[in-house]
Amino acid sequence: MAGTRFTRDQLTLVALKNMPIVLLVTVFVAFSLLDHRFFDAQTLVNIARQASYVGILAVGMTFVLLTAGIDLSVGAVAYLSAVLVSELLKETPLPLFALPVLMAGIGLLAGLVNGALISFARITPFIVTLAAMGLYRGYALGESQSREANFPAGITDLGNLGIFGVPLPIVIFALVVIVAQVVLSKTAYGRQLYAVGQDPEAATRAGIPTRRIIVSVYVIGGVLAGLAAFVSVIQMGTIVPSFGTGDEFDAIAAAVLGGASLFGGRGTVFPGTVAGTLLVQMIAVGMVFTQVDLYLTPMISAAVIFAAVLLDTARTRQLAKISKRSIRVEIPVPV
Amino acid sequence: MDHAATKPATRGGPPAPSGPVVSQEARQPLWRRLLYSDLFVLLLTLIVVLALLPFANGLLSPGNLLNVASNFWPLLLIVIGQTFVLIAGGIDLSQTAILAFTSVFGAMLMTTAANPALYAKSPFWGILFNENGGVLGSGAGVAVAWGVMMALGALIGLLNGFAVSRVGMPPFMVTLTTTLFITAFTVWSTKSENVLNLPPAYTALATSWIAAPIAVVVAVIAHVVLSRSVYGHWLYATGINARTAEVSGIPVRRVILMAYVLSGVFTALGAALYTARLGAGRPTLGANLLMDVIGAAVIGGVSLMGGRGRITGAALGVLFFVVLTNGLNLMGLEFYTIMWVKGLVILSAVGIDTVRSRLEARS
Amino acid sequence: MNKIWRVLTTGFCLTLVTACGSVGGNATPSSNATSAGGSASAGGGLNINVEAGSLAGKTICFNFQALETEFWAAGKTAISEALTRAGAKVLEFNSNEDANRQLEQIQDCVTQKADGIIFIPQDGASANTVISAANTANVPVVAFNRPPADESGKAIVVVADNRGVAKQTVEYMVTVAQKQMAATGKKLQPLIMVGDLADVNAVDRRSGYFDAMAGHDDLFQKSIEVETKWDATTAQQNLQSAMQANPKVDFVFTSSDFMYPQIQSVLSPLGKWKVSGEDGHVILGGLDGDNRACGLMKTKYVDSTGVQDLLFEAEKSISELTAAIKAGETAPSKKVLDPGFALTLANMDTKQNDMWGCVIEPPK
Amino acid sequence: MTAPELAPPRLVFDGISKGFFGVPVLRDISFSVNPGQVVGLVGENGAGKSTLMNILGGVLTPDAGTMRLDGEPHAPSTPVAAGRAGVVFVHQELNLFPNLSIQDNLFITDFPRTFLPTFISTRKAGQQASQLLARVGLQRDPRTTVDLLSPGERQQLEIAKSLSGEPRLVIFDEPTTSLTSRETTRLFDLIRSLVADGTAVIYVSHILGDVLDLSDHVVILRDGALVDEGPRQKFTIDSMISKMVGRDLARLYPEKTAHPGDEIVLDVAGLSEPGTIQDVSFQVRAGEVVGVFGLMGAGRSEMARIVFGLDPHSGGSVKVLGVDRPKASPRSRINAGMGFVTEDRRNEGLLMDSSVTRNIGLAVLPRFASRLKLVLNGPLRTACLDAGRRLSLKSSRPDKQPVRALSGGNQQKAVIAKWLLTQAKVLILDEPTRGIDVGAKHEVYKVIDELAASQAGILLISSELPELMGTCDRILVMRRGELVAHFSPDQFDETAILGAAFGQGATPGSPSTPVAVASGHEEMH
Repeated sequence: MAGTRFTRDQLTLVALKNMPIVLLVTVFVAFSLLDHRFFDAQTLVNIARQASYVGILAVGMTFVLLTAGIDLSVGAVAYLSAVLVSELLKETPLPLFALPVLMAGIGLLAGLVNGALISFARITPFIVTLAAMGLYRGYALGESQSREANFPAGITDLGNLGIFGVPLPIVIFALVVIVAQVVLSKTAYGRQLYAVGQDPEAATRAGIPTRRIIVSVYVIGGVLAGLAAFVSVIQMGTIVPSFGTGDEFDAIAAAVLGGASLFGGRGTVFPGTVAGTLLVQMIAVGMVFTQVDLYLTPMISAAVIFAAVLLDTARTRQLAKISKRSIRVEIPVPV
Repeated sequence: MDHAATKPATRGGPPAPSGPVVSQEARQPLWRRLLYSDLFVLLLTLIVVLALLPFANGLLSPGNLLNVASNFWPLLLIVIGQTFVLIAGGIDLSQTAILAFTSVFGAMLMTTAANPALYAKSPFWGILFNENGGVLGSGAGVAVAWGVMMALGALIGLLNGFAVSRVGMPPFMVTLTTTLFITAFTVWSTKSENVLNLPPAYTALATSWIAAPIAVVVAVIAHVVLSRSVYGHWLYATGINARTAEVSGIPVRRVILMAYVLSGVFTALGAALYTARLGAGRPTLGANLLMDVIGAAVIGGVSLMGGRGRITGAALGVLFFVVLTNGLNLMGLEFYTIMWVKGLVILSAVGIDTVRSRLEARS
Repeated sequence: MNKIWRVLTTGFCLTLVTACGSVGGNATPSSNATSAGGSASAGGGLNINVEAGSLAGKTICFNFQALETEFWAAGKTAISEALTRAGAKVLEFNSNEDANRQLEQIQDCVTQKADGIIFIPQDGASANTVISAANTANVPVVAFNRPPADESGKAIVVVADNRGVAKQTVEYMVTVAQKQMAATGKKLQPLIMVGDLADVNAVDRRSGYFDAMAGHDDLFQKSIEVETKWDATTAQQNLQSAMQANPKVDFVFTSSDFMYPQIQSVLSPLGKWKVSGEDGHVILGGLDGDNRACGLMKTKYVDSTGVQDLLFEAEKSISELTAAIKAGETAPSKKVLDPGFALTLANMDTKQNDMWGCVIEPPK
Repeated sequence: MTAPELAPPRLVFDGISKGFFGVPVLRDISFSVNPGQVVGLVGENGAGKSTLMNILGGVLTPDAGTMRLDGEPHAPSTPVAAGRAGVVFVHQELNLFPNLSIQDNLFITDFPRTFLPTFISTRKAGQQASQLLARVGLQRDPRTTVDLLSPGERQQLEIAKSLSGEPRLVIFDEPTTSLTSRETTRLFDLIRSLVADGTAVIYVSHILGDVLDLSDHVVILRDGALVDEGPRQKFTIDSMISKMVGRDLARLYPEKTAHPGDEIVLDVAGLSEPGTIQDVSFQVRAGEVVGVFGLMGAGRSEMARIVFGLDPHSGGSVKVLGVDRPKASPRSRINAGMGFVTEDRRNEGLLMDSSVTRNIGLAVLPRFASRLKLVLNGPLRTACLDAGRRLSLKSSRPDKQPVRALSGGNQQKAVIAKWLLTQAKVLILDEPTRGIDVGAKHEVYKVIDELAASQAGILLISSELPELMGTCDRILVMRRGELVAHFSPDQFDETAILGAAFGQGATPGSPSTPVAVASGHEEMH
């Protein structure tokens, strides 16, 4: 009897493991029923395009969360990189491809500072990145005199530029996701990242370069923040002084919705974080379609996200139950 | 010999001495005890004051100390609330929402007159308040209104606590979503308007010295509860290792639930003070206060991993934050300069603190 | 023992703060003038006539609640630059959209024995509190651009009529719409980009919009409302979705001019970013009257924009304050209303030089 | 299988000394291990075993003395270095990452790569993993995440990990603590096959029967000095014990002073929870010590957790002192007079970083509180210290010292002291002597007897059959969540009890299983 239960559990396991996607589909169907116009490939394209900015931030955040860290400075870093590059553009014209490189570069430096303070000075990530947030945004606002940061008029064409019909922001987002997921699942670094997040001491004992890995995740977070800024710039054309404020929370929410744990060691970029990001964005878009009273919109979306977290909790519990049970069954050893 | 302890066991708590324990019966010199006590943060505060003194006009002028005080008390109350939740191993992001929520509804109940042109569209018009003000508009009502505000705070705390302790949802997400919801609900409840005409008996709070005693009394009670009461012991145990706590017969769920409720109540108290000072119930009250709250708590030695922290420390953390902000304001710097300087100072403060605790661990 | 000691000392230093505070009253005279007028050049040539040196030796507090749009940024630089030219020592504060922080900062000002305060209220209610704080400290105060909720406090109030200006602007757009309907015979699909519902200005502008649209059901479908939270990203994303849901939209009002780049980035790929008169042109209108709006009207992309007369407001604020200080008034009370106006493609030629956005040099 | 004397020996310790804070922990240790030889290393905790092995494994460096590996000087600076030299350490605390798959855990530091060295070859990893798993006889898909494995399986995985790099010398530190007896047998077979291939093995354990059963050569440490060594034949359990503790410990199991009364303190009837336990019924009388035996996964601990109200149950009742709380929770059980020493000391028994007194007082705070619910620290402290003293718990500064810094034995005493304070009338102990040394074990047995003598009913869960037979008045046997047998002292017989645990005839693998374990313990009586 144990055997049969085990296989059934296996099935439930598969279903539960893919919960984020299940959720995504459910919400999409729900909105499609509420408003037929929603049921349209273009909607998905828009959702993906609009999710690309926060999505890229969230991918970086996933790396950080995997090490049980947190990065509150990503929004500020994104703004900083955008502002500095636009300032630079005032002085010297730059080739387009240089923009993302420069922004990512600035993000890299910012992330390096965070990482070094956290990993080597061993200060709590929360405080380091909180302070860094003020540091970077303050400096950036000083640079921009808190005016809009402008970019060459044509830049938004990039945002609408399609590669085989797929808008550039989505392409960049997709590339980031693919690379990130491959790194996490197919490289030693990626696997060791999970190990560090689970138990740093044990990781160090096993000979994993824990500290370097911790620095690296904040660097990755910074680089992706810079890249995200670029994605935003090509869609919006200008960067307002409020750009990026509070986005760190959206990123964290997306990652956690996707199953990442704030205590480290658990989470995936795909499907996890991607699903989480798309879910949040889909709700936002759905609200616009259904034209709910603007006062109620945020309440409803909050409620939906809450429900999603609730489901996810139930799922994790179910998973735990199943694994627990499989321990209790003594597996006979065929000889 | 137990080197590797698994995650839940190592949460919070002082770093364990490695190897055999060398019992240090010798009493430490005063400077040492100062260095290793919560008062260290006070030391940092003094350093900041001395550093800013030459540049900040009238930093120590009575008038300014008055400001610092009036900024200090409400924030203190809120941070105390957060401290309870942090010790339990959680986090309460919804405090900002609770501030606005209680502020608006308290004001609705207390207001002495409301202009129909502004408020008639409010869903609570005619229910909680009307042309002639709120249902508790009379002088005696003020006290009741206070009670109601705290009850509302407790209610939201209950909601958070239930989701976290019973349903087992991650505190961060729970309180994040409740924040989104409550904030939206609050704005909707007045259709964006601020609620004015609060009874003078109430707004008098802002100028009178009632604020100080209230906060001090609350702080002292909170301190006693944490350090001496059964609940306090239970709270720390739960924060350090909930499983051990449960096996030892501690009602872990109720303890956690209570922490969130308390956070709600204390926040409501803070809201009451802020509201009195601003003379209006505001749907956007304290919208970006959260970072100050958690920052102050952490600088005050409260651990985000749970099981560690004291009211004394938290209070000093608040003092540090308030003095720093006030000092930088007085320097007449451009606001963005203030932003990054503040960031820098906090960073170095915590940096020093980290070095300090590592020294402590070594000795 | 150690613990008790700790508690006592903490309690002591807490009460100390209070005790010293309760002495209250006269502060030490402020010394060493650290001027923070800064960035005078960034004013962008928005020159306000002030009598040089008219405020020599005076300390003026300038508190603004945010700098997130061109309007606020230009206003801030213009005023602090003008004040500096008048010889005043300027203390700048940014309350960063936090009424509570604004109050704290104003009190910090008073502490420093400021001779006058100019502040941009977070909203009506907090304006009251700040004004009464200034009154009790006997410092003349100017409320810039946002009215206090009531007349209880004494202050120089320089405000624009958001609702009215929005109404004027949309009314012009309606006339354009009527022409179009006459030509095509088809009802128009209007859309409004709403600001942050927690901001009274946003709400006023929204009301102004609906005032103007009222009674034109024959002309319009039901208005589509798009939330922006005063955030460019949100604005762009929600507009994009809205346009996909309602491709027919041909009438757009934005609650602030700063969102035009986002509007353009959404409309142009849909082939709806056309100049007035051109086929497929979306009737466009906004509010603020900033530099970009000016440019877009000159190129006829935008039909009409509501202008708050920044020049006028800034000039009045300073001159009135200077007068009060000269006269030694500690609690001047006066209301200066900036009627504002709608700059439309119709009245461009005559009125454009009254629009600050057309006067200041464009931000690089 | 005595190994042929090959020169040079695989490993030579030459005058190794080490001290912490000036306190000598190892004094001039010298002995050697030959290829194909199992050396059993025994001694009480604090005797220096772990320190010596940590030096060998590159965790610590000696103050004096040298090591030679196959004639070459061996001075590893890190565990990784030691591993490269072919010396691998199977730790007592598992160094596995439960969130990762079996194969990730096996190769976490050196994954097999694809033709592009940047990327892991999951395929190769899988193959190599299954080979290693086959060697340790772990029947699991290499892609299974570790948190789905039972403690025993994890231990096996840990061992497989150590084999991945064809080691020259393997150190086993208490490898059997969490293994079922079948898994233990499999481990022993594995070790024998290792030495057969010429690998040298150092086997550290407190289960002396196993040591004698397995080793060719035995080394005994006490207080950091080598007190005796020699071929296995030279020793008996008792001689080893007396050498280890330095005094003659008459018997490992103290004389029973307690006698069962007739009052029924615990009455479990038809207790069931689907997927966990089936219709479990038994009674415990005041002053009675009832043992529960069973294989890993037989549902013993689960049963205990349910009885204590930690886990829910769908059917049946639990009466403590005659009263049944319908809504069971640890709290209600404790109030009813029950106590529970869990299997997992670190995560469920103690607040590792809190002081000894804090831990002991944890369960009785309400009783030591004023009307205002303020804790009366004075009385509480004295009570805690008394309880500690009753169990002769050793701690330098009970108010300051975190329990983490105590020895395993003293930690266990702290847990038990907690239940002394609650004056528990029913005490459930789940593997109370796991991983603690002989001396401490002896004291725990004494405590159990004292508690029983004070008319408390004891439910003792253990995987060490001799321990149960040495201390219990009755032994219950569980299998697959059911209570399958019941032995009274006159029926105590290892083979019979093990048979019941495996299920008659259903004993797979080598029939030698019960015998092997039994023979290990015969000498104890």
